[in-house]
Amino acid sequence: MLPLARYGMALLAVLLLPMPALAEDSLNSGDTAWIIVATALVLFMTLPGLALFYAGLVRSQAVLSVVMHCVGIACLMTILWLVVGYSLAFGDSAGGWIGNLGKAFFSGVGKDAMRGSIPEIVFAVFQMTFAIITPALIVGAYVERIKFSSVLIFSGAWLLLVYAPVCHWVWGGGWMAGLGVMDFAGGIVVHATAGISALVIAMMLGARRGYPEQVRPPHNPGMTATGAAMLWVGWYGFNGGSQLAADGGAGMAIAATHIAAATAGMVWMIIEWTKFGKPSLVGAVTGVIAGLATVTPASGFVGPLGGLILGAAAAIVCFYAVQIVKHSLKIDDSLDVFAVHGVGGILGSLLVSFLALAMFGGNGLAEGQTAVGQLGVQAIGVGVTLVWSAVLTVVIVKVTGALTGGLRVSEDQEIEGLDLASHGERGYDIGR
Amino acid sequence: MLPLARYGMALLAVLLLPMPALAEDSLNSGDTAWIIVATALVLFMTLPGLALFYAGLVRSQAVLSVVMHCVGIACLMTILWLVVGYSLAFGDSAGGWIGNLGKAFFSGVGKDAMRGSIPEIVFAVFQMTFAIITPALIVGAYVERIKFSSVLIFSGAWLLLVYAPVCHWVWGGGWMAGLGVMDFAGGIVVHATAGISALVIAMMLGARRGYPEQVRPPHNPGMTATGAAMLWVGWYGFNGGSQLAADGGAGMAIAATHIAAATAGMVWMIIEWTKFGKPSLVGAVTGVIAGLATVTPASGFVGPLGGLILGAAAAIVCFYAVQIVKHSLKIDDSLDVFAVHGVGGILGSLLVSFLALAMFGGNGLAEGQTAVGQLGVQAIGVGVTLVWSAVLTVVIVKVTGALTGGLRVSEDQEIEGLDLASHGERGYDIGR
Amino acid sequence: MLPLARYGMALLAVLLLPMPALAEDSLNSGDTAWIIVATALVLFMTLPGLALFYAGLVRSQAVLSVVMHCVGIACLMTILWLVVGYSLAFGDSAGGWIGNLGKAFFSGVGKDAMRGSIPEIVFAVFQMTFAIITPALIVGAYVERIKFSSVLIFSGAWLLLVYAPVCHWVWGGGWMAGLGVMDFAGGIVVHATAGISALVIAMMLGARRGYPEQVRPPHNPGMTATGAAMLWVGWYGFNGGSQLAADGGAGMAIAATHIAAATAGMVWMIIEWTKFGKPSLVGAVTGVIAGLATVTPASGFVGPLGGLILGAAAAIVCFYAVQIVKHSLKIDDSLDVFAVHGVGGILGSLLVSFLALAMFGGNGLAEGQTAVGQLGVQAIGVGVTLVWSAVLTVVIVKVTGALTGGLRVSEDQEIEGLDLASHGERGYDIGR
Amino acid sequence: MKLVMAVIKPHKLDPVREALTEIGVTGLTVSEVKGFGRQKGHTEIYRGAEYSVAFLPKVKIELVIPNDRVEQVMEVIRDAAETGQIGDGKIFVIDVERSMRIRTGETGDDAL
Amino acid sequence: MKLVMAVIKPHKLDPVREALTEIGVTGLTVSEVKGFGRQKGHTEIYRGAEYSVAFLPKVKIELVIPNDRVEQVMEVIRDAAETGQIGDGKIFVIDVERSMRIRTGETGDDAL
Amino acid sequence: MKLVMAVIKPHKLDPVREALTEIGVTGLTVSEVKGFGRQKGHTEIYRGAEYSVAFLPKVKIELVIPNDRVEQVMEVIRDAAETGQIGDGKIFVIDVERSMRIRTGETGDDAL
Ligand SMILES: Nc1ncnc2c1ncn2[C@@H]1O[C@H](COP(=O)(O)OP(=O)(O)O)[C@@H](O)[C@H]1O
Ligand SMILES: Nc1ncnc2c1ncn2[C@@H]1O[C@H](COP(=O)(O)OP(=O)(O)O)[C@@H](O)[C@H]1O
Ligand SMILES: Nc1ncnc2c1ncn2[C@@H]1O[C@H](COP(=O)(O)OP(=O)(O)O)[C@@H](O)[C@H]1O
Repeated sequence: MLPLARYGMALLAVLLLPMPALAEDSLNSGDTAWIIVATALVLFMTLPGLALFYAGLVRSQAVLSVVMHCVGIACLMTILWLVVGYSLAFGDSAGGWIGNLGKAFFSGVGKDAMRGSIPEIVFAVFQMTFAIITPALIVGAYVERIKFSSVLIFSGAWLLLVYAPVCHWVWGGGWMAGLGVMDFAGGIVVHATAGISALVIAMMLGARRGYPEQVRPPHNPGMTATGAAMLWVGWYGFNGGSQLAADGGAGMAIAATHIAAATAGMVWMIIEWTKFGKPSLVGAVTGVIAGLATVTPASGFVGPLGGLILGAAAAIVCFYAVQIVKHSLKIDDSLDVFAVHGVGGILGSLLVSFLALAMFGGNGLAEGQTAVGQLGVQAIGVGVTLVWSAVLTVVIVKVTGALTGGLRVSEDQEIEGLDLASHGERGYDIGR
Repeated sequence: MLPLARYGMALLAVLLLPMPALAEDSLNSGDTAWIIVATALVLFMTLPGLALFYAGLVRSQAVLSVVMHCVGIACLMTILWLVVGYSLAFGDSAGGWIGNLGKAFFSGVGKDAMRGSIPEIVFAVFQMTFAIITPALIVGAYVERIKFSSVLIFSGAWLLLVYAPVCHWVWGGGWMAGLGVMDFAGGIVVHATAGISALVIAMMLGARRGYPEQVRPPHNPGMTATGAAMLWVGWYGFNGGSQLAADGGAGMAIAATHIAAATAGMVWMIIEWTKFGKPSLVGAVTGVIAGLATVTPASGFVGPLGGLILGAAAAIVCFYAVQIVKHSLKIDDSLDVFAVHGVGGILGSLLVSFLALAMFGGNGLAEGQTAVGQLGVQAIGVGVTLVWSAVLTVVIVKVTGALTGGLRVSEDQEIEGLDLASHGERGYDIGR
Repeated sequence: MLPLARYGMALLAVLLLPMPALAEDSLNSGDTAWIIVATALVLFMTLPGLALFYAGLVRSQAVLSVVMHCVGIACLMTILWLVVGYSLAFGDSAGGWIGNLGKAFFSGVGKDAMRGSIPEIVFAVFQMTFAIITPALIVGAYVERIKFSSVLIFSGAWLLLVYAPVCHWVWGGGWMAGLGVMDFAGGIVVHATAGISALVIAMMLGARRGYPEQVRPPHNPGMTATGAAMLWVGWYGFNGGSQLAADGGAGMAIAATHIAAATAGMVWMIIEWTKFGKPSLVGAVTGVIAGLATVTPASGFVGPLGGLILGAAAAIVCFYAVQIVKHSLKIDDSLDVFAVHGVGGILGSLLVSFLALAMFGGNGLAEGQTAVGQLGVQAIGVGVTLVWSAVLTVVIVKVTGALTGGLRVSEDQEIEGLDLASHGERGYDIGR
Repeated sequence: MKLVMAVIKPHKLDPVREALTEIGVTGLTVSEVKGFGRQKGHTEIYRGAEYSVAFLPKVKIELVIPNDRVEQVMEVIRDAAETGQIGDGKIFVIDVERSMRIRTGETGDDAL
Repeated sequence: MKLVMAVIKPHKLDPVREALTEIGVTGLTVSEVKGFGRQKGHTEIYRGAEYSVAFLPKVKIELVIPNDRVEQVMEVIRDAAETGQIGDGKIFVIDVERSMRIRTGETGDDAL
Repeated sequence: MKLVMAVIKPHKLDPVREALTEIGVTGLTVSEVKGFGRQKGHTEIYRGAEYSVAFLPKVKIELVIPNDRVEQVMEVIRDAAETGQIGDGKIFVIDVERSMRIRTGETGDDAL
């Protein structure tokens, strides 16, 4: 089969996915086995992966609060996704803008309903894990100073108002899908939405007390690296699972993913080594995560070489993005959510236009589409998503602030640390 | 297919499972792939999942001993399961009470022996991981004060005298299976047996020194949450794997499991928030585990709504069960094994009678069975299991005590902490 | 089918594997699902598994450096494997000694290329994870005193000069495969190569400052046990995945693997209990890892009984090997890479000659081969590998030393600890 | 004023604090320390290598009190901290020339 | 020479150190300690069980200075460490008879 | 009696302890502390943000000894702890008025 034809079919498949199961769909147990496991892997990315990745980066008096944010989000998003989120994202489309409520409470998603070659319930839970990790990514923007009640309200509203619509546009048969926007596993849907929203909430919330001089360094880089390693492993499920089948396409997505992660890690190390004289562990794993975020939208469309290029680009661009947000914009997006995830996701969403070409070992673009033409499509997808996410985030933050009497804890509580102040617990009670 | 008919077939399948592989069984590689992975996931639940979950809850001078208990149990149960345990549970039934020794040393379980659509060796190892985690659950009852030799002897005897028979009754084609007791993944076989035995051994062993005033708070709640997250992920394999196939049934079991976990975590947070003013991380993840234990017996029989209800019920009932055991019964079941696992497992085993009904989105009961009728069957199953487990545990504890010169370490050793006293190691040697 | 015939076919399959995909190969989604997951499991073994296993054993001032070694190796080996390593190992054979460059940059390994029943890209990435963990095993030999630049250069050269050739000889259709050397998942390719090279580099590098009197004990045995548990779980993918199919063979490999791990852990505990009066957690999990290394070459050829025997042998032999290296040879192979991995891998590679016999429940040897005959074949395979690895390691160490101005950091840096000295970070910043 | 500095066994910290509170002591400062004395440390064996840990975990209490309370405080600490076994620890008394409460600037006995 | 020993709130360590550096203090030693005083500890609730934590995290600063600087050092510490809220801590002054710099063997005020 | 308080480099703890044991010292107490002095701390860079860590890890040794041993003990500590490089630390001597062994109630030099 020609690359173009193959890509055309893939696109076709994407467009068909949101439809109700077709009569001829029959269960493929291998595909089902893989997507069930991929679901477990993506849950594993948030809990404990992301939780540890973020928790190691804060000071020791807030380690538990970060984990708690992730647990709280996982619990609440699950319920919201069941009740209405899945339906908004993947229900029958209302004009390409949002799904209807036909699938609320997973109605119609019984054991026997199919979606392609896998049970729709498996697809719904796979997507649920995406709906968990995306708002959890934003946690990195507001650590050490936010009320737990604000976290829950903000995240819940954000899921329904930002994530679900954008997810519908791109993956749920909405207008971006119609336009031909390429986003294999969430450069736009996951990383761009979360990244820009993180930047906005960080600005609105204000910096941590004493920022930047008196902020403590990461209290446990080994914990951060452990979480990053789990994210790396789990990302096989995130990107490879987005193929919704256990085949060469999934294999290639994983190959590109892994190679991008490794390359970005290596390049970030080299940059630090050159600039600061020493490569740091926190830097290396930040590079890995940047590579993973960047390859995400492209993973199913590119080959190993594409992974290599995406990884290198990710490290270079995200490294400088971190510097710019911190030193030029002076925004306390505390754990660099925008600079790493947002910028990475956007970068990958744009670069895929070229790297999907057969000359880079990719699957090719849709028939008749050129790289530049695709770049325009991608730019529209990214641009609209950024604007939508930013505007809605402003609104949600305002409303949340009104509901919870301000998003921030008191200065005393911030000094004491969120662990004790908000949760009544201490992270470490280690006697000798 | 009608729900009832489907359930009938499922029941039939359950009844047929213990039989030798049927001639027409042929390998399904997708099902096999899933159960192999599910096996890995259940092992992951114990090591490092449960080990970390428990180890974070004790004081820092006993952190290693808890991990050691889990490692020791994993090693010894493996050997016992190979030698005789599997055969006792899944060998040909001697009158519905116990399996014969025909499968001792996995005899007859070669590469080509089948069990349904998967190799029997895969089934045997999958069940082995259940035989590891069940006695390991009891560890939470006796931390910080028991001899390691007592742990090994107690657990080994318990596997053969409590777990293997009950497993045979329910899953091995024994009398409970004949009666129509529903236990998809171990509400009775795993959680009820371990939970009540934990309560009994905690009573017989006596409380920790200084309990309750001078006991130390959890030394590392982040470790506990990490373990809980791993348990959550691994539970996909525990419940979803119990379907023994990669299909919509497995998908639905996982959906219900995940939703119950999240709901229970959320509800537990709300209860603590209301009662104590602050939701704690230890509380939230305890809720998650309670939800998981509760949905276990029901997971393959109920729908997403069933998961939601089970999760909410789990949090409420188990929360108060913890209070009652601690404050009213004043039993130092140190890490709340009975109140969380035991009560959860029992609760789920009873509620399944209703929630399996089609009106709650479940698969329906066996033909001709009513919810109340099923409740009676379940009550018998639970009741007999509790009595059997409790009585046998008393006997095993007595004998173990006689063999090891008392189950408890000396007071000096308890003060020093089991890490140094029993294993000659220290948990943390962190210089600045 | 007779055991012998089956084995003959397995051997045939091994010999055929390096060939380009045969025309009749068609995708099996179940097999593919399993190997994708196995790949994730093997990556998980290194990151975070091995990183934590090793990092817990060093002093707290070097915890991050050990993790960094593993991350750096994972990144660099990935790139090298893509560029040339895979092709050297699995490209068309140049006279049985090394693969040609036909597969450099994964050329020809598109989404549709097959290898048996799975896409070749999946096979290539699966093997990539082996190429990561093998040089990472050597980390244990040189902790707390080596330059990071030396780690990268040494590991990269070692991958291409030691690992890739030996991998080709055994699994890539090279001369050892022709000779009938049995190595299911890497007793020779992985553990013997890494083990002996670890011993050599430890000798050349010299002992840690203050060794043996003033070396600090493991700073965090719980971290080590967590890593060991992850290794145990991941090893299902390592050994079970080496079957390249989701079938009874994979199931049996996992059964043998699990049983060997558990038995070795148990026996190591008993030895320590007898000799030192207390069984330690570090000892128990060391036993588990020794069992896993030892069963690796045999896993797909033996039955459960074979696993039991291999586990017991592993614990006894490796336990004394540790003593000998430390106390008789006085080599500071700091984390016992040779004594545990090297000796274990060699032991298993020899014992498989007997334990693969049908009388021990194994698959039998190749037609016409006797156990003693096979032992000779195995001894040749092991012997040549040890010599090749040792000699090349000497050369690589010398060259690396020349390039990086000596492998060791300065004494001051060693005292300060590699975390700060080489990476500018501290492992723990825990306030009260 | 006098500084009473006591090195005691870690699990005696709570009893000592309670006993001191009962006699009206309103402040003290605690450090986790490692002690070396007649009571010997222990040996840890990891994979056959012996590590001798010379130091034992102890807790150091420091409290500054008016001169006339020294006798009583020493008594109370001793009673609460004694187990009769080796390693129970020591009490030392050192003269303090000045003191100040940071919050109020009070000095002398008023600062305690 | 005098030993000034101050117990302060942990987040005041950096300001205190900076203030002392400004007046020319060249050395001090810091310990993480737990304090018990008028400011009370807190209660932690895990699964319904209450754990009362009597002690609060504090930082202890020790610096040895020439006699004539005592007044000024006390002042500076107080200014930098004061929040006006309970739990701000104490400053104690103790006489030091001898001192020595290990590196050079210098003694007395020269050793500081 | 005198309290000898020495701040030294962490890796010198074992040599110092051994040297003191050799001259018959039977007890001492050790704390992990952070030091600020002529030897400067370091800067850590995480993702481009600089964190300056002003303090260095040091170990504080406290031992109470009879008056006549002060000279010797200072000597021995200095010999064992000296590297000749900046940051080697200090030794201070403070007068101790009373002492008591908790186990036996012995006081004075007998308590040491
Ligand atoms: N001379 C001393 N100076 C300072 N601390 C001491 C001294 N002697 C003992 N200690 C401290 O007191 C602790 C208990 O002393 P030890 O000699 O073991 O038992 P005992 O107090 O029962 O005689 C030691 O671990 C050490 O911390
Ligand atoms: N008499 C004392 N001796 C030693 N340390 C003391 C004494 N009194 C107070 N402290 C230390 O000072 C800290 C603050 O004292 P506290 O009474 O809480 O507040 P304040 O200093 O504002 O009166 C305590 O936590 C304790 O560490
Ligand atoms: N005046 C002082 N009071 C208390 N501790 C001091 C004083 N000066 C130095 N120290 C301690 O001694 C350590 C070493 O001092 P430093 O000035 O760095 O080097 P040196 O002792 O070689 O001159 C410091 O880190 C600090 O802990």
